[in-house]
Amino acid sequence: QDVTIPIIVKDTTSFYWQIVLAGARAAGKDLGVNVPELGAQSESDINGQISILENAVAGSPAAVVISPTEFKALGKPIDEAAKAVPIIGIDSAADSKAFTSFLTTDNVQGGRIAADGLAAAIKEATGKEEGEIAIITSLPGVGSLDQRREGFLDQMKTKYPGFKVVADKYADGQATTGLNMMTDLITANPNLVGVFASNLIMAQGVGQAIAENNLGDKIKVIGFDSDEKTVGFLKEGVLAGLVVQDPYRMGYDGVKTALAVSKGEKVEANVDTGANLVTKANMAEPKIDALLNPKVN
Amino acid sequence: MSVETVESSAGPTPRKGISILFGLTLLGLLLFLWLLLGFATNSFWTPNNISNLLRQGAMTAILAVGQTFVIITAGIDLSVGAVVGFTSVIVAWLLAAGVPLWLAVIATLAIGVLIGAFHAFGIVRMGLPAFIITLATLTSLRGIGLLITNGSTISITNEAFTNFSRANFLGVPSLFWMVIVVAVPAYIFLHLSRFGRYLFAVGSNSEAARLSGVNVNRTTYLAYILSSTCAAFVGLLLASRIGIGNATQAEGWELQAIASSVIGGTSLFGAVGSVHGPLLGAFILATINNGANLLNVNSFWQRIITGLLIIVIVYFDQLRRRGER
Amino acid sequence: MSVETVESSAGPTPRKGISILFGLTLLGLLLFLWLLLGFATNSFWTPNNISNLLRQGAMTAILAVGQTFVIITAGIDLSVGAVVGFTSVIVAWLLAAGVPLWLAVIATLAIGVLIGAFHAFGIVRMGLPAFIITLATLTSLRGIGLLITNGSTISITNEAFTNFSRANFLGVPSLFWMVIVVAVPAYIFLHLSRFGRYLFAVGSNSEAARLSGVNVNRTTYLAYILSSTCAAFVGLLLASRIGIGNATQAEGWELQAIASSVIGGTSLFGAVGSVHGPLLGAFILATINNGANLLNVNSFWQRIITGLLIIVIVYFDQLRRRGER
Amino acid sequence: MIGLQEVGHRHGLRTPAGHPVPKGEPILELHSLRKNYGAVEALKPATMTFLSGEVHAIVGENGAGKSTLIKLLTGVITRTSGEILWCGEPVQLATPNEAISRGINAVHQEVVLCPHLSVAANMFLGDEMNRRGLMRKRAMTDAAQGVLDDLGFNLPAAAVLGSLTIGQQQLVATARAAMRGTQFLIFDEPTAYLTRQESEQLFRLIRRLQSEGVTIVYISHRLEEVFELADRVSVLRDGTHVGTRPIGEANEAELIALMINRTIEQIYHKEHFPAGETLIETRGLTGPGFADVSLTVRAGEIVGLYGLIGAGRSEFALGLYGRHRLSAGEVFWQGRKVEIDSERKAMELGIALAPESRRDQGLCLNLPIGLNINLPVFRRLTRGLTINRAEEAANADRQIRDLKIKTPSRRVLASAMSGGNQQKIVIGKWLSHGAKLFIFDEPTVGVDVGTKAEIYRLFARLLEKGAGIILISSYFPEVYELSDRLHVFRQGRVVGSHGYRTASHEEVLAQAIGA
Ligand SMILES: Nc1ncnc2c1ncn2[C@@H]1O[C@H](COP(=O)(O)OP(=O)(O)OP(=O)(O)O)[C@@H](O)[C@H]1O
Ligand SMILES: Nc1ncnc2c1ncn2[C@@H]1O[C@H](COP(=O)(O)OP(=O)(O)OP(=O)(O)O)[C@@H](O)[C@H]1O
Ligand SMILES: [Mg+2]
Ligand SMILES: [Mg+2]
Repeated sequence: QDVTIPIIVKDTTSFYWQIVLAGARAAGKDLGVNVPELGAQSESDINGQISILENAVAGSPAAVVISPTEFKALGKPIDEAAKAVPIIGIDSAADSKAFTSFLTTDNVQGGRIAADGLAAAIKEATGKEEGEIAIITSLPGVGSLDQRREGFLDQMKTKYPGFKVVADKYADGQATTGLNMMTDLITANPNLVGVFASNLIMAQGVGQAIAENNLGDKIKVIGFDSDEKTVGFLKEGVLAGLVVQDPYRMGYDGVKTALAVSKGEKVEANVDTGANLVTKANMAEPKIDALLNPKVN
Repeated sequence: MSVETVESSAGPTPRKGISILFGLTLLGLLLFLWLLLGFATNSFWTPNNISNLLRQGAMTAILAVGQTFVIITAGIDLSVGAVVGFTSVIVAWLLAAGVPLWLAVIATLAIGVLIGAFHAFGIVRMGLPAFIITLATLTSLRGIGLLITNGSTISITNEAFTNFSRANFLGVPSLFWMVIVVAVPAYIFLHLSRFGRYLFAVGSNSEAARLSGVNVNRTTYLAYILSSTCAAFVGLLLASRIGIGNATQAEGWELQAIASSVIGGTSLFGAVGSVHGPLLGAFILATINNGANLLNVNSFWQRIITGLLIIVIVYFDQLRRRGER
Repeated sequence: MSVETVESSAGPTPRKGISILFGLTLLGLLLFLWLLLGFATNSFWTPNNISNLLRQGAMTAILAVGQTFVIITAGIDLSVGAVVGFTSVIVAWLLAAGVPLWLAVIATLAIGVLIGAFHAFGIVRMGLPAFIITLATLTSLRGIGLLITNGSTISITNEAFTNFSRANFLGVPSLFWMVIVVAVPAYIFLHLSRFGRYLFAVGSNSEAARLSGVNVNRTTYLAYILSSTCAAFVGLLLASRIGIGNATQAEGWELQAIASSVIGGTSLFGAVGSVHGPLLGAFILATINNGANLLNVNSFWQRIITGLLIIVIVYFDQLRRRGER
Repeated sequence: MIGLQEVGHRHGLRTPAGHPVPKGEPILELHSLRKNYGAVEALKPATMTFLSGEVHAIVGENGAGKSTLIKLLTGVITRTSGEILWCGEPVQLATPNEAISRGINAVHQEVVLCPHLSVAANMFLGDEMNRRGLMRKRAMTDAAQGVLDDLGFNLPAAAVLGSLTIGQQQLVATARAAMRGTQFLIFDEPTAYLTRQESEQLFRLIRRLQSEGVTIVYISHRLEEVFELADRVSVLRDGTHVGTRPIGEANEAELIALMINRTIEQIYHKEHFPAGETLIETRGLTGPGFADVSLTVRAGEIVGLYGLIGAGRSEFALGLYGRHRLSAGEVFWQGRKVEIDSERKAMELGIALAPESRRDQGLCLNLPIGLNINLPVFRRLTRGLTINRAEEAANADRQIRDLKIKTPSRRVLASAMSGGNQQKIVIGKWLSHGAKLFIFDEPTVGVDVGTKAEIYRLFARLLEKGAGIILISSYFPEVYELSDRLHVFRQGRVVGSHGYRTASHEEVLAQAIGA
């Protein structure tokens, strides 16, 4: 294993990124590449990711796979790094033209899908595309979460004018905070019909609040990404839907593409790995099931 | 000596006009906030919301009580948030491995005891500053927890366990009962038993305590073990409440706990503190958040207001204390 | 009195066998780590990596120096991380509004001064504990920063500004030059000027300092202003490095800064500290991270190791100090 | 009323009457006891014997090793080498608990109590009364009050210790040691912060304890106390035991000679200088702790302030020095009306204050001696941006030399100094500052005879140069012998004023007590 291709994710402490890493690990094994798994410990730690990128490049790898944590901020460092090694982007973009290839999910599009899912779920329950809804964002200042919020709000405004966003909340990245916010939202807004919890941790906290209050029928919640717990919520009808990306493939294909690039092969410049809405109805489909149960180890 | 200094830097004396406010104890301030919120919103005084509030403040309150023991000895325990996250992983892991609930609970609390003992060991035997050893375990414990879960979460399927945090008893949320379960023995321990007095003595002048035959080392062990065990207990409650074990949860709760304690009148220089103070502090913080949510205050304004209210509340409390002397 | 306590809890005496290690100063420990990493990896001693290392430790180092001033007076400044994030927003905002670079820089530093002055005001005039007032600004500043950016980021288009952090001067990264730019005056201030002596005196016994004609209030102002200004300066550097203003950046850096300071031998009880200590502390932490990355240590293990190394390093340092006396 | 005996017995603290060894037999023997602090030999091989039931005084210069000896006996520190025999048996005395369990207790030179706890809590610390696991707080407060009353100390048992003056705290420490009673009780300069009145009470207590069979070790720099109380007296010099005398065979001159290895003719060195210009005049000065104080200090004279504990002299000094806000009255400096609203202002006018508590007000204990000495004068030592390090060193070294502060270097931390040497640092600090008016609050607390004489000579030198001195002291002979004018304080007011030796001892004391 002489070839080294490090992969740098946004936050190693989150399940989503662990799936990305699992994909990359599998690719490493299949292709005989050494894949150091790197990443900051929080999606908002931009400086940390820049440092990690610098360190990775210092090790003179064959290529680097990175998921830039912030569009603008990672631009220059990636330009800089690309002078030494080829850079493959996954999941999110950065303000740089130096990427050799891109495998991304469009987070704005993900937000739109969530809006569609929420509207559909509410319509199914009440028969109307109207009512009070809320959005809870896990952390301020995180690019991908901002984009989901943006996509969601925009879709709601343009496509579903009957909905009124009564709360646009930011938590602190803690499930408990999401839980507390949700219980208070329920108290303060008795007419609430839907919520978008835009990442895994918030979906867990918000789902818990819904479960505690047995409001699964009345308040529809769309989450983002999945794990055992939220899939369980989906089955129980606590959550109405989950927007699920294909992190495993991003990791796997990222490394695969990088290897190809390092060998001088020609690769596609842009690949959309897609985002899907998962509901109780479609969760048994094999393709969706594979997304919900990635082979992490 | 620092304590005396702070006290003697007399500062301005309160003017007559607003002296009623100064007379309020922390409890008064809390009730005042509640009244205010009762007027400002319709939903504040609903049984449902009061239940929520009691639940929301419960975990910080328990952490703050544990933290207070340590602060009274002039120490600090930065690890409590990490211990909460870590023990939530431990209990989830044990339950997933099929360990019976009672055993999982006891084992998790025992881990809390061990962590506290390790802190005290570092302080007493290795002569490390409390700040450093607890910061180090903060870092390491999160790492171990993440290793165990492989960066993910462990779901808890035990219904009995996850239902607990949702249950009510005599109309009061079980989480709040847990505060009482912790606070009553803590009160007896701190204010009525000689061990509590030894905590104060060690914090006031550990040399004097030693010369009086107080076992300073044992007292230090006691304080840190109590703090970590409270944190492990909160870890159980958290796991029960969110139904998962996740090592990155409870980040920053150490500051919340310390802040509750300090708002409740504990001095970071040691030897000043109580059990009811941190409880009030924790529920004041919970009330601020709850109220801001009910009033649908923009979450950014919420932060700003929280900061300002902390200043105002502690300031009034300081004035009152000064007045009393 | 706390200091004496720490000293008198003598602990075990070092055994002969490993006494060479105990003799190492912090600088020795840092060099030892570097040697070790030089053996363990091929890439550690490459110019590129050394540049990286110097860049990565730079910001914490500057924060730690500022923090040390405050800790020497027996205070604490929890707000530094928030000030970094906040000032990164301010400078980005000013630049976006078309303010010339030099003015934006000066205005940002001035904001740092104001924040520090506010802290000192709270401590000196309102009699608040340093922990509380700086915790409150931590919370509020993040809120204000988020309000300004509306929860998002402000891009910086000024190339001169964003290129600065990537530039080298005489082969050394400009960020590291900034450490020197801060450290040299800081050294002169703390160790060679009378104001530095006053900081120590206030931290040791503020009443004695006051009766000796030291203006304790002014000294407190000085300490907190220096700390906040260092943080504002780091905010500028961070904005330059990441090219955006974002209020949630630098979360937890206050603990990093305090840890660097304490690893560097500063006592949280005041009156013990230096300028070189925190610098070494910051670069020890940076080295641990850099080394772990180079060795491709799993990031969870990295946390565990960081925690353990902090304990080991501070323990050795304590032993050495004890031996010296 | 619950008294000392009752509390002691009921609480099981006091060993029942009777001696572990017959009166007059050795109860504690030290063989070649040695203590090193790094390179410092605090106690060189010392061999001494204490007899059961005696009052054994120990005298010696500052830094002679007296406190070190006491700390060794009470388990505060552990010896480097040597042997201790208790009732004929070798013992370790490695921890405070071991000493306490054998009935060895001490009142240390520096008050070692917990300032945040109540008086009663301090008295019972480590030995609380419990019932079913809970403390009996009321019972302890009552018992503590009973003991305090029984001893004639007028102190509230429920008060927080930190709110008391150091003198009062010292009394609490004494009461505590007496209550815990013992076989063997050590007093390390117990009268340092006490007035004569309080000292009398302490002496009565000591005699009472002795009559109950307790062996007493009494350390003091005040030789008249030694002659009044002791059965035998031992002298330490430079960490060595240089002799023990039955009190009947000892005389003051010989003891001093043994202690300092030279003779001094006269301790109270009083030179009279013609009174010069009026330096300061206060009219009806009122502030926290004192009221309506009018007095004048002229160049070349010492104005003494005498009073009981809490009479308000220190508060007056602090008020005058700008530390506390004044509520009424006027201050004239060299005939000009001034507002002294800060310490800095006072210093700039030319006032220096050596405060009474070296630990709380005087010293930065965990900083070097040099820094402490130079603290008031750093402004003067600054050249441009930085301090002139050569001058800084020279100034510190000069004070260390002039005051004979016993330290290897100015870099040693003040906390490592013996009590007396710490006091010298406080004084040195103000000598290097230089001023026109010196306020010395208890300047000779814990200072040995030799140094005391030097300090008095130093007063004369200051007066000669045209300075004035306010001397606050609870050590009656000192204020009485040195003051050109003597004001007696009671409850914050001046209740009597006298010229140099114009009033009798009895008259002054009566005014102070208010009889
Ligand atoms: N912790 C310490 N570290 C270093 N040296 C010390 C320490 N404690 C005491 N010494 C030194 O030991 C010597 C004896 O001190 P000790 O306190 O026994 O003197 P003392 O006879 O009680 O004097 P005084 O009358 O001034 O109280 C002094 O030179 C002192 O500086
Ligand atoms: N900060 C304070 N607030 C209120 N009262 C105080 C304060 N400090 C001292 N006192 C009280 O003021 C009175 C005067 O105390 P002061 O220390 O001036 O007496 P003193 O004559 O110097 O006696 P001593 O011999 O103890 O030094 C005492 O009753 C004391 O308890
Ligand atoms: Mg002594
Ligand atoms: Mg006095």
